[in-house]
Amino acid sequence: MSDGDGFEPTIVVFACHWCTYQAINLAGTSRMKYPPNVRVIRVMCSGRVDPQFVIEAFKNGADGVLVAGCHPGDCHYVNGNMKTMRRTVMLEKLLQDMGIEKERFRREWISAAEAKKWVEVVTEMVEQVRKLGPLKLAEREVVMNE
Amino acid sequence: MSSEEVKVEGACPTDEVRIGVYVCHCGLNIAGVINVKEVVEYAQKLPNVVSAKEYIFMCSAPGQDLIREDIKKCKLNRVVIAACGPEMHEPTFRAVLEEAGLNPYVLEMVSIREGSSWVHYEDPEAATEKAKDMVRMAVARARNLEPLEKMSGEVKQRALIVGGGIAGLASALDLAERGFEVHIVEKKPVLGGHAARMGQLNVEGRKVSGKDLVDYLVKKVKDNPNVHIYTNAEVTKVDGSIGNFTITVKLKPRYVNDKCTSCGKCVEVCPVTAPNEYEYGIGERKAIFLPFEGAYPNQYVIDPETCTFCGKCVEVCPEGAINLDEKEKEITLEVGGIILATGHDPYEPPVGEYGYGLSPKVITLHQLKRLLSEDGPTKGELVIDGKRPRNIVFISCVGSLGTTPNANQYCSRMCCSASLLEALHIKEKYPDAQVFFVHKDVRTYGKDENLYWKAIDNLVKFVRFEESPKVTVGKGEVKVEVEESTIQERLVIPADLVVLVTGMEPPKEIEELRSLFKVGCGGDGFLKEAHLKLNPVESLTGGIYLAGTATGPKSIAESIVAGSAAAAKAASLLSKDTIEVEPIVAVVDEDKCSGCGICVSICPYGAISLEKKEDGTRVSKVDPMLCQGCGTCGAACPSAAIQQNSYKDKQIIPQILAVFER
Amino acid sequence: MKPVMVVGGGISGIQAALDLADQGIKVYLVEKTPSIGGRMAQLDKTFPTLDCSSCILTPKMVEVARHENIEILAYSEVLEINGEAGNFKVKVRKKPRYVDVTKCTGCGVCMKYCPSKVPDEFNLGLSERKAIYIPFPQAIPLKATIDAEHCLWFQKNICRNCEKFCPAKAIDYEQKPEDIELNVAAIIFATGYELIADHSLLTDQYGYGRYANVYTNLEFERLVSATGPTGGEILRRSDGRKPKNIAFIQCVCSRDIRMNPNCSSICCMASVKEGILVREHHPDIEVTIFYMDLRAFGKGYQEFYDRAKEEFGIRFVRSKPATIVENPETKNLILYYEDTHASRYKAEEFEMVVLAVGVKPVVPDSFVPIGEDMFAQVKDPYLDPVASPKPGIYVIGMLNSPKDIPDSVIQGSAAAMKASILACKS
Amino acid sequence: MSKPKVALYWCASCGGCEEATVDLTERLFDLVEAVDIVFWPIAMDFKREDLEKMEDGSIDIAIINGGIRFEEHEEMVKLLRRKSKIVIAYGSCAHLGGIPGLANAYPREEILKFAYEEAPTVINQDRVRPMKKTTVDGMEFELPDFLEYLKPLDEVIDVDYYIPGCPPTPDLTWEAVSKLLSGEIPPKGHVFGSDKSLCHECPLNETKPDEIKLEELKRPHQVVLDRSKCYLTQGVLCMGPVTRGGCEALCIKGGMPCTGCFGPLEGVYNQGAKALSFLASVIDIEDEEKYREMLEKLGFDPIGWFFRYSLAKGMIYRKKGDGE
Repeated sequence: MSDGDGFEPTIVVFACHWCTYQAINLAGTSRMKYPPNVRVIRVMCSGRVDPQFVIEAFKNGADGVLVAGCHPGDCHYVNGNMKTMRRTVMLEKLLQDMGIEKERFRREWISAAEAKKWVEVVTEMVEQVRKLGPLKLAEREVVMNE
Repeated sequence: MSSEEVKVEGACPTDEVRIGVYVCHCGLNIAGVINVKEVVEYAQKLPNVVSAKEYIFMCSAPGQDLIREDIKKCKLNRVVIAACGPEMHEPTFRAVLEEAGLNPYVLEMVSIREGSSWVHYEDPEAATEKAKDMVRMAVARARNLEPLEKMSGEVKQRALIVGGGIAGLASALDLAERGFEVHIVEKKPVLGGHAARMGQLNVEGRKVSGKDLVDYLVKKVKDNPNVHIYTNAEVTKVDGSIGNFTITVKLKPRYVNDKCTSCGKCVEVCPVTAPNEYEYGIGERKAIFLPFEGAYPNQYVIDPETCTFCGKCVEVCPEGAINLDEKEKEITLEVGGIILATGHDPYEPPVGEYGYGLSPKVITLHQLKRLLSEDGPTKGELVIDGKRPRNIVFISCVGSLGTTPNANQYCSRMCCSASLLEALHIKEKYPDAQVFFVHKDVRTYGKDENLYWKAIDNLVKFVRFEESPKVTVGKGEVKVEVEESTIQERLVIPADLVVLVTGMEPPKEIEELRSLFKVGCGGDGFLKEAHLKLNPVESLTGGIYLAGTATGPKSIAESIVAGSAAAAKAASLLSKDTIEVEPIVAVVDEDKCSGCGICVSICPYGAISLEKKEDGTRVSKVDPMLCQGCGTCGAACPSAAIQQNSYKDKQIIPQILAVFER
Repeated sequence: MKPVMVVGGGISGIQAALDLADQGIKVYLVEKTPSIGGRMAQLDKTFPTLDCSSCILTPKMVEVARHENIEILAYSEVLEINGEAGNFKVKVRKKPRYVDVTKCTGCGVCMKYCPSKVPDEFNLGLSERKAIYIPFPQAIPLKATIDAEHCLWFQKNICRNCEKFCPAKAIDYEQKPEDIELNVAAIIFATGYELIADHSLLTDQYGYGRYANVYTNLEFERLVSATGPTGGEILRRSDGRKPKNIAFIQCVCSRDIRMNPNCSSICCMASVKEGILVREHHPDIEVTIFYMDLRAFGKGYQEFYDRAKEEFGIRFVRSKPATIVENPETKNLILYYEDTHASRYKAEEFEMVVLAVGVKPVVPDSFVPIGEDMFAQVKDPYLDPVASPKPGIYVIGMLNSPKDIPDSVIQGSAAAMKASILACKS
Repeated sequence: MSKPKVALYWCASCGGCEEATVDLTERLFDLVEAVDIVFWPIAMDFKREDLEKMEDGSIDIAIINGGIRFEEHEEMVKLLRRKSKIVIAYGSCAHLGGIPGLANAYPREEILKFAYEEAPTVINQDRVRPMKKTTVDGMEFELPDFLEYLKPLDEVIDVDYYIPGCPPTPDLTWEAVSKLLSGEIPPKGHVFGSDKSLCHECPLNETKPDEIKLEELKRPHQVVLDRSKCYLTQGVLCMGPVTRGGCEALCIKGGMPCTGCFGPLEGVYNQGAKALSFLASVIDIEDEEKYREMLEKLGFDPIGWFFRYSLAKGMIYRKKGDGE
């Protein structure tokens, strides 16, 4: 991927099995169109999403990261999404402090029925990140322990 | 620690991991968009992949054979299937692995159909690239998958049925007759739900009333020793999971015990009145009342919301059946499966919608049914404002198909048939009545078409609209104005009675219900089935089944069938002694655990506890039967000591890294 | 616990069999044709989720095949039923496949070398199969069957190609029908439906069979299916060209006092779905649906119908065309219908016409009482809508009344519940 | 038999690590007895040339503290690596970047500008900045350049072992050095200290209830801590759960919650993110607005709270050569 007009961002999505992943399936069965820039990682609950995962994704080349789960009150695991809420609110600030534009990290509640919302969210996010261009991070030459 | 190190940690040495990748064409569903051959060739080059193949339908018998043979021939120890998502076929392919001698949990399914070909069909190249990425991610994850031991739990051979309406009763009766113990919990003081107040029904020439049906079921249910009935009761807590639920039920006080002989003296002295919800708001009842004649239990009840606890009823009761100090009680039930037959609410038009609430001449279909019922407030006589109405106008789709700003978008399925049934009823009883059916589409599907024919024969006048009709309420006069869309003429119908054909809505308590039972709702707000077509009476949550109108509008007969169907699902579960549960539970590495207790604090199921070891230090311990496998403890564990099987850091992180290993 | 018999291996029967077997009850699943799967196997996609039909059906079929409590008796028919509820004696005839199913691997080599071509019933005659055949790729059991009526060996004593080329040596021309007697507690009939395609209205009024480009809805379903005769391409029978526009006519042989006053329940949504499939793959093909009332009554149906109008641009005309006339040169079809809005008759030309033909049940001989409306009678339409008036016998799916897949599945489960009570008592 | 040769060196650090060595007190004599200190610029007069003259691999153990911030650091540690058999990253700065690593939150230019021009205590009207090359009285001087960012030691050279801490405790230092000298060689990459988090050895662990649910968070200065009760349960951030033990819980005993200087445990690859995760998990607020308000009021500073010692490691950066 390179700068300029042809830039196509890569968005890493963490989706919970019960809501957002079902919405993604529904978007599939309903043949809804959305940009092919997303790479989805399924977890049982958005509460499984360790902030370390988000950082690893950005570190390794993600231009954007989306964490998506069930709406508040709907969590299949009682309140897993509430932990997601609290973690992502903190993470949002951390990432901004680390120099990552806020459009690049998003947390959304997308229920199993909201295929349309899924399509809207990713379409919008891809568009925004495409406008921002590739994620510019400090580059480091790393001599790792071999 | 660098991510590179994490990636290596726990992985088998390269020469030990042998992955097979199988890419499905799914007819043209995948192959019509994605260049499957290219994906297969790409997969072959990925590290650890020793075999990659394609086939038209991997799920078909020959497709499965191909995988089984390959597992044996290539000595595979991990399998990646790129086809549809795991919901449908994971069990299929897990069985394939087992039959070929592999542990079923070293399978990774990647949905290149829902996730790529079906959504990127306009850009086959991008879809193919995405499919390759997805396969690479799956391979990275599969590389670190571990064999898991199957877990099983005991099944308590009892069922809970939430809701004592017609569907719940049907479920209960079937399960009880099949030999299982059943607990029915009904929120209202009596059984029967809406069906008990449906009035006369007539399908295929058989005339019965809703109450006859309810009475029949109630009699059988209460005479069956396997059935326990709790009315005026509510589920307040649900613990456990499939096969082993612990249910807390709140038994609300009735204030009247079974010494009550229904003599009615209490009602005479009761000073408080309230709208009668059992007659859909027609007329009033007292704070102490009998919901309806012949209800079960046929016993008076005090509504604590309206009662002033003045004690007059206590004074007059000859049997001493009233106790105003009765307290709420709580019981717990241990059950294996749950059927939610929680029903619906009728759509309640806001005041002013089609003149509703502005004139006694505008009523809902439910109210009409009560008026036409022999056990109703007028003993079956249709009298409005002291007069027998001559011109009767039904307006259909009230609260449905988005006809008004307040309406739902969906079709309520049975209102067309239900209103034509009442129209015929009126015509039969009062042949001189003029009945207009003002409608959008007449949706008397299937055999109900018969009602449509009969209505035409009986000169019911059909008026079709596209623009919603207008109801004007003047001084004692009601007019319905409508643009007839077939003949394109504006009609003004003076109406003695306007019947609003109201649809069904999810019950008001749906939010509490779904968070209590952890079931989902669909776009229409009703409870969501595991699969709309093929699993229509199961919820996505194991051990919880759905009956009747809980999942959406249904007729009485359809609700009863759905009740039996849900019972069949519960019976399948209850007929087993043990149930296999997914072993994707949390596990603790005791060498790393410092006993900080973070996981204990956040586990929603209380499945983790701190255990004291001999040296006095504490470590976390997971009860695998309580753990539901959400993995949130793994995300929080500050020592990376607790991990969720199949969703460990070492399985997810490589999947993230693989996104960029293009 | 006594076994239960399910007659008919469509989705309704499959569901009944699975729900019984999961309760630990032995099930005989009797299917007339060589494979279970029924009508659903022929559908391309299902409404309103647009799930690919075989994708959701195949797992259930595989589950049936794998279930230790289910014995599939495919290519078999019920001959006789004696006894009573709780103790039926059923005589079943296993028709000869002329293939030893214990040896056949379903490899399909025989089909390659068989010289005799027969219209393919699975594709409703839109393509040909061989005299030895496997009905469709996901068939269960996946075994070849010789259609003796068209086999050159049985008809003319020549060929025997299949025997020569079968790598498993599975061909056995000497097979004879085999009758077996089974003792069961209950019998569930789920014999399904067929289109009312024998009425003169179809040919006389709508030119079906006379005009090349008039199709039935089931034929069209095969035409848009990826596994169908054209691989999913919509091509006209007359010239193999993609049509510019397609008209769907609803309520053909339904809601018609002449042959079927019932509404067939499924055709409105099936046409909406087929219209969407057309528009999705070929946005350049215009779709018009002529309807009387659009019966989008099920869960998610109205929403699907709304999308068809708004998102996929399908035109809906509320009218029932009276006649179709073919333009002999172009083989296009001129539809005459009343434009109620303009209060006048109109003629409009289409390049392809699909008739949403109504359904009638496939009646299992004299085993269940049939009502005046062609469908099986039930004991009590409210309290026991899946029970036949004959005790211990259940009627579900399309045999019971016109219904869609979810309702057929629900009835399958409900009948399984009722039958399991009987099975456990006997 | 000659005694093992040991070298000590400091890079960007506060000097505390050097002090920690001196804090060995009497044991220092044993050390000097046991080894030959061949290079220790802060204590003895060694020049770079002395080091250069040594044979490659002739030093047995090099103990390096501080992060890498100047060209000189880079040159010197590379040189030391060449000359030494074993290299130990000593202290938080060498291990994780430490406090100086917090500067990585800002670009180099911003740091220089602030330090030389904008800091309120600086008077520098001419805006003079240190130059790489300077001529004074006709003599040309070359100064080591200030690098783009601070790197932990193992991002510059291969590191064999880590002794964590800000500073490492004398006991831990002694234990590590004596282990290595006795030939008890742990696997490469080993971090000395405990294998479990601080909670495991924390004297307040006993007082902690099984479940921690925090209704609100407090900054340490806003509260008088009850020194007999787990600090985390009192609503302040204690990095103990996410920090390697082995420090003797000095801060805890001193009345301060842990700030995380011993770094993460094996298997945790971002201490700060993990700290964020566990803390967010145990806060008992489900209303997002309320939660945001609380953080706002506290002056939520995730880098300062969670990455005090590990920012240089935990910062999101891209490896050079990755991605075009």
